[in-house]
Amino acid sequence: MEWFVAKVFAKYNYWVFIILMMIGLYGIIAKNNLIKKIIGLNIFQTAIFLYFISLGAVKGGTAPIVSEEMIQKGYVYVNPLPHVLILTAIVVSVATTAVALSLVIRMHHEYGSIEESDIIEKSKDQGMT
Amino acid sequence: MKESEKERDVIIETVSRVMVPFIQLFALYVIIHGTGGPGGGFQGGVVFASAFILYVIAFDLSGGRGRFPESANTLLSSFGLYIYAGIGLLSIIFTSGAIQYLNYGFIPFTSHFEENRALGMDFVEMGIGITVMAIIASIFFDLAHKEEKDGERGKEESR
Amino acid sequence: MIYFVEHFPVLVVVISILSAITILIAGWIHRKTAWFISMATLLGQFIASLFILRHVLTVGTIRYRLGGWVPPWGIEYVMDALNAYILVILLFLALVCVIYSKKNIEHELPQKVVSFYTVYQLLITGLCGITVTGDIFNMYVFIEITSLSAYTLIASRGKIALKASFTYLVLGSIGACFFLLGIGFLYAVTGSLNMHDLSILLPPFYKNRVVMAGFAFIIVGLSIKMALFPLHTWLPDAHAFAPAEISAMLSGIIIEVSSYAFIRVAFSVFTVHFLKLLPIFDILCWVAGVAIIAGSVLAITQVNLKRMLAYSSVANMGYIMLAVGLSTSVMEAPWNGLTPALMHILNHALMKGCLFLAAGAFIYKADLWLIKDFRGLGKRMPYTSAAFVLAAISMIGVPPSVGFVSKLYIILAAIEAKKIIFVAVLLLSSLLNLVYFWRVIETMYMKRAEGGDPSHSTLISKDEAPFWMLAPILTLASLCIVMGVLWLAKIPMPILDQVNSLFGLSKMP
Amino acid sequence: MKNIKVTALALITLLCALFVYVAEDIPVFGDPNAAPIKYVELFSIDADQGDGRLDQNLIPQQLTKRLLERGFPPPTRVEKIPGIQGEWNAFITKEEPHYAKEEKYYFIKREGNHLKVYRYAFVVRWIEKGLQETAVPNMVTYGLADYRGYDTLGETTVIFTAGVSVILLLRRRSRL
Repeated sequence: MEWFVAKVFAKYNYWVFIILMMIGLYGIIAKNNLIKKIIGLNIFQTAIFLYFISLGAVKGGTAPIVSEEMIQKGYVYVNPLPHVLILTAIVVSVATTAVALSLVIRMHHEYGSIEESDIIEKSKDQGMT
Repeated sequence: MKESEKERDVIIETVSRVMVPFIQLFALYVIIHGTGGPGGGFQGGVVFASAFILYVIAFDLSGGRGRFPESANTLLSSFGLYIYAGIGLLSIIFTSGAIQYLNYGFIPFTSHFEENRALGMDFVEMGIGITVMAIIASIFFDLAHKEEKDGERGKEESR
Repeated sequence: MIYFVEHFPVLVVVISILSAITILIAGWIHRKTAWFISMATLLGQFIASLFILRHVLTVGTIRYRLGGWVPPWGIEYVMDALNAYILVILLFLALVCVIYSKKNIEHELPQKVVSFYTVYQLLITGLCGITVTGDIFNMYVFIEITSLSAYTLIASRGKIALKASFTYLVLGSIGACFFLLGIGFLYAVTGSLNMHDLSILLPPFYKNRVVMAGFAFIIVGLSIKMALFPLHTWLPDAHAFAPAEISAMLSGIIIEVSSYAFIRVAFSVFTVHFLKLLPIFDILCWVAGVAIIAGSVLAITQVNLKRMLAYSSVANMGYIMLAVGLSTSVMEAPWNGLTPALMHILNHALMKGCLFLAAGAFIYKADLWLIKDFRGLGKRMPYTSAAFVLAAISMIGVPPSVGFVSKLYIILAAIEAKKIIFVAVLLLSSLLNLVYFWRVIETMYMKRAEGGDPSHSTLISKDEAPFWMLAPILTLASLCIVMGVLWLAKIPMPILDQVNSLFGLSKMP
Repeated sequence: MKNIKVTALALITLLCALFVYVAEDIPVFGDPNAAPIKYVELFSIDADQGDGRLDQNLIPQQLTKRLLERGFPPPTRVEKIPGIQGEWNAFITKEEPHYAKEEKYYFIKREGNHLKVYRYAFVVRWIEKGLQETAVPNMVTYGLADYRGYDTLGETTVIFTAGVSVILLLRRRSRL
């Protein structure tokens, strides 16, 4: 029991991050539907954001906004750096999703389907030219 | 025409008509307040774009496009990035090459060094806000453009 | 006191961003301006990169603190000989491709010229950003700019390119996420993001599992980006169906810059001591060996010229990674350390650039994709075909071409490292190169044009590509030979020696 | 289709095994003294070499030597942390226009016979001095727009790239 608390429960963010990441990876690889693949990608990225934000956590820390009152009371702040990094990474994720969705829309116009196997089937003869 | 066939819901239309200016005001608040409290350019920009998205969902796409024409969209999306990259360049120009890029303190907005930094950051946040607002709206309009069902995918973008 | 040249690394990136925005606005007013702005910017950037190279070689490493903050607190740009060398190659090929694209893009994407050049300029921004940065998270951001613009440019021709681009997007995003996760692992242990800072903080943690996993994730992420053999699946379609200049950029620069990022992370962040601790580079050598053989064999089976060249790129990434893998065990000048790898980065950019641009010219003029349709092309487009042949024999490794020089250096390095098996691999791959390029050359020159009647072959009229396309192809083709002679005369060697002494890979103290 | 699922599960198992292997060394989240938020340990030296000197605010030579060997900047001044026995801050000089010429960089602590040398995480300066240096109270904003402003320029460029990409891919009958 001691071991369980020390090894597993103390790092439960880490385990949640792994589970989310694996769900995302499974979605990316195994799903046939392109939109589902994109959703898998988003879950995958979110898992990494979760890991970073967990890194920034400090027990009893408050939001990283300084004020005179807080300095006098001696508050502890959470680490602002992961927030900065993840704000950037979230934007990247949004941008990737936008490009991916527009590719899927184009493919839907082109092939009339968003199932990967259908698209491979229909584009087989185009591969030669 | 598709638009006339579309079921009009008076409650949604009225509520969103009332909500849109408030959302935009809140977005401006988030952008301007980004240096003093929770908030920032990116968050504010996305909130601002969500007002357009709400408008499009409640009314129709062409109406939303009419409110935010393509030319204005292109201009604004470039303008925000111009502000950011240009502010950084100003510090090199004002000190004729003695100070590094993005060193806002040496841009003479005011006589006070730290104030200059804060003002530089304000401008940068505004630049980010403008770009993000224009780009998110543009992405939404483009994704929603073809068919009605494409609009659903566009919604994901607004997150 | 800052030299003005020290502003150039950051200006190269910022001017590129500003130029991308300007293209969008100016293109809104008049479409023709897009090409001129892009071309002028790239010319300026290229000249700036030459100044940077001269400054780095004569004065020393440039350390530029963005925003004035001293490194661990802010972002730093570091320009040493390695960066400057890669930056010059990258901007040279970008300039050549943009000159080429004037006619080609008007032909292929007549409606989308402005947004094409905007995204192209953003691609250059991202590549320059990866190259000049000294901060590992900053590198991630620029890798994403590069990848996003590359996905779009690949997909710009529509049809099957969309599928290729989507595959690349999914794999590339996974790669970038792995890279980000690796950064997160390193950050969790050291609390720093600056590359130099990480390299001095990490040594006590080399046995730490988190650091090892972080290294593994970064390496796997970058391997996806640079299409190392088992992770190359996105590459052939993406290279084959993109517009010609984008294929040339992808093959010649984008995957090479990823391999630069690999070298930078492996040697600047983790240093040689870490690499010698684990058998990482032995594994890398074997993976690269498999990549060389597999890429060459798969290239033989292709009927589409651009797909064949794409698989050849897989093999060539194998060469570069083999040279990197051998680098820690070879100390004997002049083929010590990273010299063969960096040499092949330049050589591959020249050769593959030339081949892809020539293939693009065939498509532009006659819509020829398949190798079997190339009959009589030697008479119809004599200059383009000649350039293609020149680059092809360079790929095979006929002296004194560039391909010969880099293969020679890798073989000598392999002999010194006592890994004779890789000598055999390289010789076999040269043979396979000969097989698949000879097939093309034979069809172009030896086989008669359709109809089979010998008298018809004289009737083929000369139909050469326009000057703006021909000039870049011929420039690259002639550079394939000129650079080979320069390498043999060891003229650019001081740059590479400086790189080796920087990473502690040469005998000299 | 089945093949792909099997491949996916195999890959996931492999990665899970790697993550479980790594879990041992992952620092516990929420620790206020962890490397990202507070300091990272560099090395330890014998206490009798320089304990007395440190109390007189002098730097032991061995410390400087070891730091220079590792490639760190040399400390210029040592200051006792008021109220605590056996803990010191060491400072380095830096060249930043308009800001203080020296900065808190190393943390030295006596533990038994040893002096442990730590380096402060760079976030410490952000948290402690950000308000004075930038006149902005929101740490995330000054981290985003000032200390790491260049990342944010990249971020804005990324979103701009996405916008133009969508225009290139989807918009028809446009002047762009």
